[in-house]
Amino acid sequence: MTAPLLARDLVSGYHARPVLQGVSVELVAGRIAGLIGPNGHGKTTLLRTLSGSIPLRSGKIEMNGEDVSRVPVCDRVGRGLVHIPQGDQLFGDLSVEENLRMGAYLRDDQKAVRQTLDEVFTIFPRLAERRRQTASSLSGGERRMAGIGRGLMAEGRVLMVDEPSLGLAPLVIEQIYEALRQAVQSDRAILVVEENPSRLLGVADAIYLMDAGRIVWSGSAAETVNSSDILATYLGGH
Amino acid sequence: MSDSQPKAPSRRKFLKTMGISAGSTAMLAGLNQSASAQSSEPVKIGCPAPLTGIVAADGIEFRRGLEMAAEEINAVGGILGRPVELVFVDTESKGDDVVIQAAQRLIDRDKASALVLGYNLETGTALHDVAADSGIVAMHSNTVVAHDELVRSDPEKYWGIFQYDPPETFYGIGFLDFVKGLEDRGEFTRPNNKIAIITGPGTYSTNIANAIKDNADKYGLEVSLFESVNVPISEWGPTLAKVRADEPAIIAVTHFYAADQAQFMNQFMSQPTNSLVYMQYGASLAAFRDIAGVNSEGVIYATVIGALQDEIGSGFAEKYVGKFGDTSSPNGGGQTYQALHAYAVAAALAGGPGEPYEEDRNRMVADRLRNLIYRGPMGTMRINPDGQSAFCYPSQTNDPSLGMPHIFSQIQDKAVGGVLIAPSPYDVGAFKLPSWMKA
Amino acid sequence: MGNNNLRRHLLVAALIALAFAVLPLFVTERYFLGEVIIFLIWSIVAANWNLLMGHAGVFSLAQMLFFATGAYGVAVATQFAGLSIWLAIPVAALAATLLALIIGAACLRLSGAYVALLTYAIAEMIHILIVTDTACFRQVGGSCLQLFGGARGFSRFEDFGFRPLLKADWILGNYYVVWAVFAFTIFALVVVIHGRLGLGFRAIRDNVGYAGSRGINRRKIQLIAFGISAFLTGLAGAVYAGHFRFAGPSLFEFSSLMFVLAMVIVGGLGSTWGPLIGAAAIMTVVEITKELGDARAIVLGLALILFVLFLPKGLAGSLERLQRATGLSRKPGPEASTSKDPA
Amino acid sequence: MDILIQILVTGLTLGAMYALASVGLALIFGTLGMFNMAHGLFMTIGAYAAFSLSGYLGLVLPVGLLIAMAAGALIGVLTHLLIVRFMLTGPNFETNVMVATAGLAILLQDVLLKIFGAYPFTQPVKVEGTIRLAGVAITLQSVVIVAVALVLISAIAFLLLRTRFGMTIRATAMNREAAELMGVRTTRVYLQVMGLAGALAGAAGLMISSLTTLSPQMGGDPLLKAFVICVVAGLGNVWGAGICAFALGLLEATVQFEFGVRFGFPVMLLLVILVLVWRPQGLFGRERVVRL
Repeated sequence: MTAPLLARDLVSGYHARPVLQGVSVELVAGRIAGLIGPNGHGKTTLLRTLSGSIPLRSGKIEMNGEDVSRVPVCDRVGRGLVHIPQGDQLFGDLSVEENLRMGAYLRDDQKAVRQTLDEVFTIFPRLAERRRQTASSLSGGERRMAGIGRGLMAEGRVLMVDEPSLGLAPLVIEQIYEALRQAVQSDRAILVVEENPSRLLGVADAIYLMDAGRIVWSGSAAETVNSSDILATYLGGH
Repeated sequence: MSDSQPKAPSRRKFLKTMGISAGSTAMLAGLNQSASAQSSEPVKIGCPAPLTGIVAADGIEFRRGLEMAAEEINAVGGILGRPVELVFVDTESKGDDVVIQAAQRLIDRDKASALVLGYNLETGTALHDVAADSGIVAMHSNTVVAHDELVRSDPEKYWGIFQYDPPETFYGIGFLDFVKGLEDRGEFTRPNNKIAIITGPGTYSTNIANAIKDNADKYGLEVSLFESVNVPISEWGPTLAKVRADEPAIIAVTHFYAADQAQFMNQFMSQPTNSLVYMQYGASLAAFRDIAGVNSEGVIYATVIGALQDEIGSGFAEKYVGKFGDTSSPNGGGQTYQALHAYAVAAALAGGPGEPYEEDRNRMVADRLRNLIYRGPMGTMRINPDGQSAFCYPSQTNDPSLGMPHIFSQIQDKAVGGVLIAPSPYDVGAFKLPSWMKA
Repeated sequence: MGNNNLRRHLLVAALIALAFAVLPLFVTERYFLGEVIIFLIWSIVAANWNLLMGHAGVFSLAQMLFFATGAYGVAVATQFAGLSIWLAIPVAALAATLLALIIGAACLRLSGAYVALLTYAIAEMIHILIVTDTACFRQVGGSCLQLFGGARGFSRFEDFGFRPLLKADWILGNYYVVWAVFAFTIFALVVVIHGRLGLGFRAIRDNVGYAGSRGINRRKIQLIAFGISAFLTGLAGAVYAGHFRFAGPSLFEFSSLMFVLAMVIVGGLGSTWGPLIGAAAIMTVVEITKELGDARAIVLGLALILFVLFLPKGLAGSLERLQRATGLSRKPGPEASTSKDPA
Repeated sequence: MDILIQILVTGLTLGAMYALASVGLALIFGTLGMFNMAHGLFMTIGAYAAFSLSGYLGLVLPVGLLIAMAAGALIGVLTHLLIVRFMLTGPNFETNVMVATAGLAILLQDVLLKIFGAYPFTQPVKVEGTIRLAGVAITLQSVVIVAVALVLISAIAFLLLRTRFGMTIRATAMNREAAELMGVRTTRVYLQVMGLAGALAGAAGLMISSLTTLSPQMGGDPLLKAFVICVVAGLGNVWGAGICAFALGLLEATVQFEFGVRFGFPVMLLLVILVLVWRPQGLFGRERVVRL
């Protein structure tokens, strides 16, 4: 069986400065992978490279065995790759509902879209209350919910989430991870980036540790627990 | 000028087909015949003209006028056997600096024996030093009194610079005199004593407007509105509101852009006041009638250099429009056309022009020009030795054969252009009270 | 490295100044000398615009306003205040500097295209007010002269006075006055660009936040850039007015602005000598198009588009790349100079 | 009373012309973050297209309007494909694109001059006649211009606010990268916006030329005023631009009447200067504020 997303030896970066120096990642359907590592060492760059926002200098990205290395962002989305970026990145002047509908931009079946919308509202009831408000008027937690909800709207097979818990209250974080857990049950592949590995330990099936643009360690959830000292070295005593 | 003409054409037909050849070209041809050809080296004539920018429409007419004149001159053997060759440099509708560069280029690079041009926007005396320094003749129609003042200040230096039309200061008084004439003959009775003056930016418009303003009281007129507008101006509502709020007997628009004037008439006519409307220069161009259409009928305009409506003038106009199309303006092209013909005759009389810096040779050409009485489609060009501008008829001389007429025309039919109504003997029609005015 | 650079560029400046100093020995035609004079002047204007835009990162469209201020300053000071032109020139340049400091202060809170808009709005407002002014300030002969010259501008005011002195060779006098300003400008610019100030320019241009954290005051640096650039540009405008005996609104029309902008862009934004190369290139091409008929506008338009699209570093950039490529690989030709940098 | 109506009529006519000219400009700025210096030429080309083809396709206003809009859209699309597209992701896009489109404007203006000459042709595609309102005569063409402006602006409003296409444009304008992550092909959105704005410019050109004349430089003045309006409204604010256009038209007419014609435009420019210095985001603007 081919992986929904397979990346080999990725090199990419901004302008003259390469950030990723040969990164390989594999995502598996129905599994959550966690990507951890200190700030500024290429986690977000990896996600942006995978989604196509940053051009690839060398290496190869495959989706279901097909080479998508040179495919533009929107077509990767069309093939089911959904990237929920760091921060909110919402459309500030659009309403919450419009934001969510933008998430389903490539879906034609409006009936199905409405159904997904209802599902998202069930997961995040707060969004249902705020559906007519503009996104810029939401609180931090609500914005993150809207961002994740918007990602879910695409019904993509691969979901990449960048720092879903950053700066949020524990209750909201719990809600968000619950949403991801539900999402993975419909056989999606999920990659979650966190700076703080403790969030992922109960959730992720596999962990990648990134440092200075390379994956320096990877393993299953169980292996991670046993290797907590490695993580501690890299992450500075968490 | 086809070969299959009948042997003895009627005089009318002759004039029609030959344009102005009856007069000067024949003289030039005669001179050319009697002289043995000096050389076949072309005589370079330089023309710095505004071929792009805001007054490009006029600049292009200047080029056409020269091209037509050069063709006619070369057809009779050029200047003493030497063909005339034209060189143009675009002055971009800009100021003195660009005109100076252009003139210097024409002299040094193209070895122009003379500069013959129409006007350049807002530059009255830019080329004077350039031409004087290189000892060549320059003829322009900038229509500014500053020319006369400069030449008068140092006639020994500016021996070769001619303004082949009268300066603009004659416009103001000439206009007031014209109105007085209408009143004296009982053709027009002013409903009140107010005059509204609307000027555009620029020396030409302002000088005329100021001349009218400063002399209005001598004619018993009171200036009720003096408005400055900018270029371009398409919305005349606020100005017209002021005019309508205090109805004047006369409206004088010295802002000279044809398109803007036409818009004025279009908006004025939606609700006209009982006023005589006078417009400077722009209304003489085809574009004015084209844009204003029936609203142009009744407008009076004046120019100190415009094609007369006699045999010579009309013959020229017909040939010109036939050559360059319905959108061409003989009133623009006629200026340079007449100037080049005059120059060619003067140069031939002087025994041929000189190159730049051959001052003695060119001085002879200038002497001839200074003494020449040249009758072309725009009337008589006779240079006033004091200031070296053309004499103005009737302001400076009461002999129409000795001055360039300050002509007043009235558009009476949008299809055919203005009817020349003053001064006599050039008038071909009478003033008609505009349709919007109460008798 | 910085010091070496400074010394190298000072040497280049000396060579350039020397070359133009001896040029009249070989060229006598008045038109050609006149064109070289104009080239020197446009080089100054372009180089100073490049200082502001390319080095300090301020996209100002008021450059020709500063130039015009210098020209108008000379005109007003000689015509209305009766000042000698030699005194009027520095006064006019200072007036341009003062105006620039005011405009610069107004621009401080803005960046990028907003600065362009603000500076353009200011220049355009002044332009329209001057052009539509018809109120006589003084009667000169039969014409009236407005306080700022109206649509026509000023002409025939006091010039450098070389005509009675040098007779037919008067243009040589004008040439060396302009040359002096040119030489002064290029030395000043080299010192500014490659000295301490230039370091500050580059820091704020490349990374505003970073420069701030390093204690570089962006506002102060940009104001200084405005001031220096306008002073030298005003100086150029002043000698331009002295040369042509003209100062009028066409000097700061939009088309004049675009003409000089083309020089900066074609030469290379942010380089040291690019504006000089650009001024020479544009003037040469325009000169050639005059021979070929009227293609000036098309050439300018195309130059602006093509250079921004394909050679954003201008001729100076290409030259440098060519030099580096041939110098390093000893392999001349295009393959050597095409770098594979996707950024 | 007469005077008041006269000023109102002038102000609304001016306002309508400005609105048509500035809405497209605002749309482009709002979406691409680009000052289209060639916008005036888009207008001019629209006007000349209607002028040249009216002889073949009849003089009816709706047909002329369609031709003008099509020509404007075409030049907008070509500008994007040939110039803007290549610069979007490069450094200094904001300033570079201004320079490039200014170059395009110079080029196109000269091409028009070479094709049509400098003669001020009158626009045949227009409505003749006047109506009277409380003693003041109003030309029907003014009424048409105001009507066309209102219809087109409402249509754009509807398109942007009520359609999926409009939502896509707005989303792209707000956050290009996020829009791409939704699967939006933003390069195509940009192309569509350039076409749409070009069409608006074409309509504006036709309307302006019907009140003035055709000339290669006819777009310069409206472009300047459109810039003024966009800045005062807040750059990229399409609604604000529409409202501001009418307000500034009325202001200009009032200033021209009260203080003299020559102060009309300088007062508008002064307003821009004040707005940029004190409230750079514009009167209605929130987004895209570049302040440091």
